[in-house]
Amino acid sequence: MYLLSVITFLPLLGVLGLFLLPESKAKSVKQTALVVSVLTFLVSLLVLFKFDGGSYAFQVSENHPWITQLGISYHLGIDGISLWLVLLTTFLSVIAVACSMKVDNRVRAFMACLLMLESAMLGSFLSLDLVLFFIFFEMTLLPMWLLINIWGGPNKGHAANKFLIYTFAGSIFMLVGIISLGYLQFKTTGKLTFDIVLIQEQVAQGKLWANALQAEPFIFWAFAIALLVKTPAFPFHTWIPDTYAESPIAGPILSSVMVKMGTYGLLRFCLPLFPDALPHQIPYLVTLAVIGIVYGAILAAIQPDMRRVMAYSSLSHMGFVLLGIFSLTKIGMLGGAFQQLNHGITATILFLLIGYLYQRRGTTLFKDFGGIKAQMPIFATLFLIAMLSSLGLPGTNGFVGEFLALLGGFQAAYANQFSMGLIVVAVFGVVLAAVYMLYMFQRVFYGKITQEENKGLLDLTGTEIALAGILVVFIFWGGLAPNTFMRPMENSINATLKMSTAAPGFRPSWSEEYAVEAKKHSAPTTPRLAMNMRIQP
Amino acid sequence: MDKAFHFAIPSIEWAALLPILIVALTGIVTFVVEMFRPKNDNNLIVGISIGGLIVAGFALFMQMEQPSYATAGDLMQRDAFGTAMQWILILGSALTILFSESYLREKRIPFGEFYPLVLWSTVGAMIMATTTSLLMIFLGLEILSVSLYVMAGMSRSEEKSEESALKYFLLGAFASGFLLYGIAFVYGATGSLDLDFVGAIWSHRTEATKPMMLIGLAMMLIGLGFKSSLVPFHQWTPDVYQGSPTNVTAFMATVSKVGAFAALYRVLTAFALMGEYWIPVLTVVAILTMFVGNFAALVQKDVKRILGYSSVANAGYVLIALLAHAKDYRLGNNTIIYFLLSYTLMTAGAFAIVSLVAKNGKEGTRLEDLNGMWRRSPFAAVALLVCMASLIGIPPTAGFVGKFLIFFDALRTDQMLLAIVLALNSVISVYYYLAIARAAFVTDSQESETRMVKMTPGLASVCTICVAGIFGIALFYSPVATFFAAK
Amino acid sequence: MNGVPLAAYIGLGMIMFTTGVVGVIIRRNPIVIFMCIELMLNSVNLTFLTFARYQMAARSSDALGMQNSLMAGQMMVIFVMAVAAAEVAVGLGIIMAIYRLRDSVDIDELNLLRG
Amino acid sequence: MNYESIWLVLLFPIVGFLIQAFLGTRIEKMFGRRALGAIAVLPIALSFAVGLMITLSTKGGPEESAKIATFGNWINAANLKIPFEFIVDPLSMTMVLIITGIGALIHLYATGYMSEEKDYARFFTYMNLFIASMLVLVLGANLVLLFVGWEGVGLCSYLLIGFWYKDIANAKAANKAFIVNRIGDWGLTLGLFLIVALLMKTNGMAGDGRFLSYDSMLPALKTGLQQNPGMATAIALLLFVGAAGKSAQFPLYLWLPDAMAGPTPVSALIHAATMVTSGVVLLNRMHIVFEMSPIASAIVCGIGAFTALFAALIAFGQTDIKKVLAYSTVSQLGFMFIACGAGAYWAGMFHVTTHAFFKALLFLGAGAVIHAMGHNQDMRNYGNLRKYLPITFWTMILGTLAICAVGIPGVFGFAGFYSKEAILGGALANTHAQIQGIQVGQIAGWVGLGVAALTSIYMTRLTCLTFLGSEERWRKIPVSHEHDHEDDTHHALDGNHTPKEVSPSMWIPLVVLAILSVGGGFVLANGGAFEKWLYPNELPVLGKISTEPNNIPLALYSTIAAVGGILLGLAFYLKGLPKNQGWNEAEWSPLRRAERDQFGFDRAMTVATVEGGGDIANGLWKWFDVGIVDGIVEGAGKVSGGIGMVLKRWQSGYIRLYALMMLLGFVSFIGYFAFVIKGGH
Amino acid sequence: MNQSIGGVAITPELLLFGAVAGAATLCAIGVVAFNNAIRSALCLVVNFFLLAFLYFTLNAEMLGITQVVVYTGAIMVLFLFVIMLLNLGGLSLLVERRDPKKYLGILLGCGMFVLLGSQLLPQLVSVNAKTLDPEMAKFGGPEAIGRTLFTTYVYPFEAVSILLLIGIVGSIMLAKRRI
Repeated sequence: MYLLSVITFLPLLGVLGLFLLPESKAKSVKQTALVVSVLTFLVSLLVLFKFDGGSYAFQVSENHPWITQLGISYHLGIDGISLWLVLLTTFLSVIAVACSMKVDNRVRAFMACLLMLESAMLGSFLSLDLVLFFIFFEMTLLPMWLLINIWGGPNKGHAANKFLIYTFAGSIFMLVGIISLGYLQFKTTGKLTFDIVLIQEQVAQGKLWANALQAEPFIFWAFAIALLVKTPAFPFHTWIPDTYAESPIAGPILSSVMVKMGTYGLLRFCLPLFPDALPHQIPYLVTLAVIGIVYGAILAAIQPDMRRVMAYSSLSHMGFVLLGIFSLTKIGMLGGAFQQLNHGITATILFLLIGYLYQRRGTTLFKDFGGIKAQMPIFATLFLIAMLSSLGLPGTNGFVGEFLALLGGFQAAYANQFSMGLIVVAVFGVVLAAVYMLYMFQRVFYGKITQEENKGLLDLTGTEIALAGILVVFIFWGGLAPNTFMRPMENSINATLKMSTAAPGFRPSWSEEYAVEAKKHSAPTTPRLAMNMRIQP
Repeated sequence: MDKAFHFAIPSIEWAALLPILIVALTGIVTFVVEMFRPKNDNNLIVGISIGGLIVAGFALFMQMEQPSYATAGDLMQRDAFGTAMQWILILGSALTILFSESYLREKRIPFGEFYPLVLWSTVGAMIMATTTSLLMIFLGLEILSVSLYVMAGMSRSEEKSEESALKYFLLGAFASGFLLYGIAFVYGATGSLDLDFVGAIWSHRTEATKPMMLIGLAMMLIGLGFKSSLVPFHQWTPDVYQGSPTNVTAFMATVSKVGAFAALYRVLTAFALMGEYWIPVLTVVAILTMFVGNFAALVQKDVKRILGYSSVANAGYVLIALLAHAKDYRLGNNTIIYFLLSYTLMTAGAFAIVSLVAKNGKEGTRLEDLNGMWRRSPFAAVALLVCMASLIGIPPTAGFVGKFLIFFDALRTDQMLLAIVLALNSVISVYYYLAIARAAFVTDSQESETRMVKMTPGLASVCTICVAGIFGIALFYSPVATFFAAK
Repeated sequence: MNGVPLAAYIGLGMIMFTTGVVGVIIRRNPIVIFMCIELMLNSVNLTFLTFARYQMAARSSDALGMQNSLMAGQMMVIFVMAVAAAEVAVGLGIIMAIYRLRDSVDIDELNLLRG
Repeated sequence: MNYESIWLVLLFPIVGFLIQAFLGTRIEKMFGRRALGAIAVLPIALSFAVGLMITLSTKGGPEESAKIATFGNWINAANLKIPFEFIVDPLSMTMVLIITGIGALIHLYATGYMSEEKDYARFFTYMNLFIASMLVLVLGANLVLLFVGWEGVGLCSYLLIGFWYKDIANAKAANKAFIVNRIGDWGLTLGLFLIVALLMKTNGMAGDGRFLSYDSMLPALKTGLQQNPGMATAIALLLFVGAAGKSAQFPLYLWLPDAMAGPTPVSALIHAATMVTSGVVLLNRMHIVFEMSPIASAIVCGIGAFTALFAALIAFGQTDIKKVLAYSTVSQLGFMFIACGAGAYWAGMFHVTTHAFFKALLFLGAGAVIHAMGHNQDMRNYGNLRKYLPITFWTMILGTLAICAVGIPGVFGFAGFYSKEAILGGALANTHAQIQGIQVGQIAGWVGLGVAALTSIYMTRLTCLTFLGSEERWRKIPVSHEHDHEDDTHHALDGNHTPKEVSPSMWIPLVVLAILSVGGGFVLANGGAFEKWLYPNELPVLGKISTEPNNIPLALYSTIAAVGGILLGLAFYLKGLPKNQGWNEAEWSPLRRAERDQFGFDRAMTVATVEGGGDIANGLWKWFDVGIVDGIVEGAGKVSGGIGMVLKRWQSGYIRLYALMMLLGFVSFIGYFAFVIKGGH
Repeated sequence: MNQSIGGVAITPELLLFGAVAGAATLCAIGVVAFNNAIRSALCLVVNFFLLAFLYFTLNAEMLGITQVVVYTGAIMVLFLFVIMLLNLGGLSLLVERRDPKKYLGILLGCGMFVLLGSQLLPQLVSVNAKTLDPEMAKFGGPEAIGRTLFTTYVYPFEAVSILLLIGIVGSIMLAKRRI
């Protein structure tokens, strides 16, 4: 059953297809790209039917040995955490391709970059082998670099390099971490492998770190920093304003998925693999998250450029996600995981709309706008809805995610995991969100029209409305029926939580899903039971 | 043996010797052909050379399954490492020859003698790679170098070319002087030119021999470090790389470097026993090499110069693997072979594409001279992008796997410091590799036609081989590794 | 020639080698530099022959080993001479080529390539 | 009608909202404004009818007075469950009737008032949405649903204040309203979190996971808080922050006066009758928490009393008729909080009800005046309007008497009389709201009495300046500032402008409300009907709450305050605008000027938050983010380049130097070796 | 005469060696020191002669002869030839300007010498030449060398042929008229 491989590599095949077409046939190139992305989305929908939310095991999985000498295997699988991210990726890729039909130079390369990005992101969400993950993780760099560098704004060169070098600098140390993890596994079991299922099995039984406890925090941070850079979290965020401000509009849309690779990685690797180091690092991580929330919001309020506002607002929003994840409470992690999706949707629709404005006016600076509500009422309404979801108004998806994430954080603080003050501040971030969002809305839409060019602005066309409308549907769906999305996650989240907080021997492990299911009903686990777990190849 | 010095004719395993002989003879044949052919049409010569190299490559299969042994009076050592190295060397010179013709023609220096020289100097490298005798290492080194001196000065109308030739020659001779002196001391201590004795002698060393061997090693390190451009013996590298004709530079960067590292590998393996003395030194050298190479490359404007410094940096990376090998003899072999192979592919490809910029006897190798390549010859631009990605180490390219292996070896031999330095340096290196990629693939320029030639079949084939190789040996690492690790 | 300690020959070799090295560094005339390199090579040859003769590492029991080691030094010297010849041919060729190109061979003027 | 059909009440406004949103403009084009107006009013009226029927059916014994109707799940996270559930009990139904009833009237009024506006459909879209969310707020059976409505009404108020968005000032006012409310929500959110965390810790409830649903939460809280009363104070105060934000208590009242930028019906509905009272509703819902914390109650009382006084004083400095009413609203809200603090929760709700009647009336009246006077809101322009606007005049007189709480004790009183009586009585009688023995509650009661007098004065001032006196003022003043909608349909106010009495669609609501303000209090109060209906049995903690302070002749005092205030007012303003309150504000007494400027409070806050915050943010961005955080990143690049340049210089190009370097390297090698050989072995 | 310095007996051989070595050293220094390239070359020639003599003292007769033939006979002639060919006042007297790197070079040279000497020589003072039986003593003779060169060392011998070929081709390439 090669479903996941198909999903992952369909876009790459699409790239090959594109290069069979002549550069001159821009129109057909665009259509091909669109078809490919839509096809990928449809195929990815099949996963929904195959997926069984009742278990946290990796499903639909494929496991083939790849580089046997180095213990690298081609292991794909999907669980509650990655399920929605995969669908989000394929879905938003369609949007990204569809919204860049107006590109006119080097179209083939452009579409190729989009599709390559899609493949890479899908791969990193699906891969269960550390090295495989890293490979896909890094494969996103070059296409994004090209997107910014060729089709970007005036300061593109600098922004592109900054993006690539910054993220590369983060991840190269993760590579060191990955390798040392594999080496530890080798030392523990005598068998070299980077398969997280097997590694986590050792972790669960407390064997892996048994004689490397002092190394654990360092390896943990090697992972964490790489992923925090991608997320981005507070001190590592400075690449994102330049990137958003300079890249073509499809860039931020896809990078609003790409940043999820960071939080996803934290959920998938940093929590289950470093349970002993985790508790001591949580306060620092939460502090970073909260600083990110407030700091991002404050800086977003005074940016002169809509896209920069969006950049800092993602810093703020991802802060909520991180807070939820690192609260290490079911509610919080569920909220965090859900907030990932919400941010994906919300940020995308905002970028989409800003993009439409950019296509019409060629600028996104506030000083060039004001009072355009009169010209573009529909646009204004859609923007308003997206904005409300982004500032977490109840009834929109943003509220559910933030509410749960913060509640989880509060619980953790109430249990003295970290200072209560952090949460009090974090909640205030919601107020600040209102500040910068409303201020942006006011500066763009309210008042009299000052610029002559804006007098002639046309409202959205049918297709544009449709494109944005689909996303709006999800805003309310997520807001009014969040269980649709949270139910399938719940088991995986619970498992991840147990993996990262339980004592050695009491930690569940992916390979022992059914044993754990059994344990749930039977008496509480004894260490012996955990130790006796059969190691599956 | 009744009387002294009545040595018997040594037995010679032709299977082991064959590849070297074939290459050498191909050189002679091409030389002869060159004499009797009309000028300005070297395609036949190119054909013969490539053919010869391919045959030599196949000849290597004959020794695939053989065990390790020494032949030709113990002056020639056949083992898996040597075989692998010969393959890489043959690949390197084949790639060089493939794209040379069009380049030399554009540059108006279509010497037919170029090809025999390339082949012979490949022979030199092959000799270095397949011996444990210091004599043969020295000879091979000289065969390699002398022909390189000539080729470096091949473009005689260019002051830069001549200058680079003289620099290379004088410094090279200087360095080989040290190498020889070192060999002399090792010979004095061990009474033999064969590295196999080193270990034995060291294990019962005397007050007299101990310093002789150490200092001898230090001197040999200068000779070999010069060839493989380790700091502080690297300074010729950027200058010579920039001055010499691009195809010669490619040859230097691939064949001569691989040969030098093969020799270094032999020597350090032999001296592994006294690692406690020299491993710290080489660790420092490795760190310096990486940092100097990368930092200096940051501020360069000339593509060939950038690649020169990058080859300095890469020497540092390989040195890590060598150190790992010296610490634990089971490690490092694969890494060195794989890294050098990938490095050959990337570098040869890069220089081949840079050679596009030569037209009508003029050649500009500044970054901005690459602008608009994506318009003039898109495939070359893409190939360059791939090569750069691989040099950076972005997966799924050979460069990534190579770095991965080095990290792995470094960590398995507890050389955390080197691992971290390597990580830092790969970050630094990103900047200038991207600069090249950007110049070729991103920046546009209307008059690129005046500067650049279009793709030629030879060049196209080089690009294809390199791109295919860069992805191939990464995605199919297992078969490749098993192939090279074979006896 | 008994009675002369090994140190004497090696010492002479060192002196010549050092002189050569210093010459390479302090002279501006490439031909002279080249000659200094020849000087280094010759000191090496001297060292080789000395070690060959003195056989400090050899175990006199093993005749064949002694013979091998005696000859190894000599061979090395022969090949060094051959190499030197080839190098001279090429090296002088390069120097002449440069001289043709720019009527001077002062190596301090040869730094187009730097930085 | 059965309580489960409560969903109908919610359905109608939502449907109305959807119709207005998607078909509004089309309908307007096809069938004209009257049709659209009718479609806007109808749903509200319908849900009023349904609500009324449900209310009548829920009359009955206290035990089944609270019913929960559940309509499926909303959020299930781990062991926390938040279903869509709605509560039907006296409190919610009271509010439902107020909201839908008064809402319907105001919609009707608005059809007339807004008839000359452009975006007619947009207006009613927002209005219907407001009704819907307000209903969710009061009907939601758990705090999260309350929060949904809470923020929903906030959104609508934001949209309606900014209805005339072309004037950037309105946009700013809208932002201010939303953001200040968010500050309140910050407290409310933390309150919710604290409750959940507490209950999850001390799992003192039937663990069906509905931690925030009133029916399971309140009893659990009672037991849970008895263990640690400190928590009670914390939760109570956090909730009160939320309430203060919505109900415009000091210091969060700031947004309400600016909110008058919205159309007058909006001010009447949202900023007088319904939304601003939701704080009081919240306190009534959560009264158990407050009962358990005297300190919190004391603070509530104190803030309430201070707000009442503060706002009443400010009202004197206002010349804009709507501003006067706005501050009077703030002041009246203060009264309600005094009641809640003192434990007389029913009195608070009672005042909510009566206040809804007369304040809506007053606003609509003011709206009529403004409408007639070409959207000119400055009372100094009015005068002698009773001649032109008789209906408005008489209805507003009644409203004024109601707010002034005029009445003959024991015989008959206007609506405000009974509620204010109850509040002051409750405050003076209570011993609950106290901090270390200081009877904050009773002090608040006395303050309230004084404020009652002030109320009478400034209301009289308003009436006199508007309807009595001479026409001279607006006869000869130039055109003053106005809302500028493009293609301004309002003929500006100038000398030969003749105000016309408003159309029936606008005066019918006035009359209805007038009747309510006159008789409403009498009906609801007689025999303590309202109290019995709202709190059939004693409070769980405080037990019986008396509103008759013994040995204080409250009725006498308050009557004196009310009547005296009115007489005083007449004495001052009967003959029209006094010299020292005219256009030349330099002649004003310093006190009045201070009152006009809200004693500098608003300005101070603006400087502190908007400007100060802006500076801080800019500093943070330019200096810290770009300078340091990013500076380190960029700096790393620059440093590397610098090192590169150094190495570049080292690469001198001189053969001899290269040789020298090689020699140097070699010498250091053997130097090291010499060292090692000497050193080791 | 058998007094000794530092444990080394002063023998006639030693004195002779001392004389030759001194001369050789002077010549070597002369090569570096003379400004005039021709003088340097001549010094080098003398130096080579003296080395040849020393080879004889080490019983390497064959190599001594080769040294004279190859070096002084061929290589140095080539040198002189080139020097003459390019002979100009300017070239033959490239006046050394006094610059720091010169002194630094000399300093480092001395440093190297001191280090090498201090590390290697002391242990070698006591080492004396092995006494070889007559068979062995013929190791420097043409026969021994011939036999060895064409048996054990045939492989490098062939390799050198390629090297010389390169030398020839290379010098042609560098010298021939442009095409």
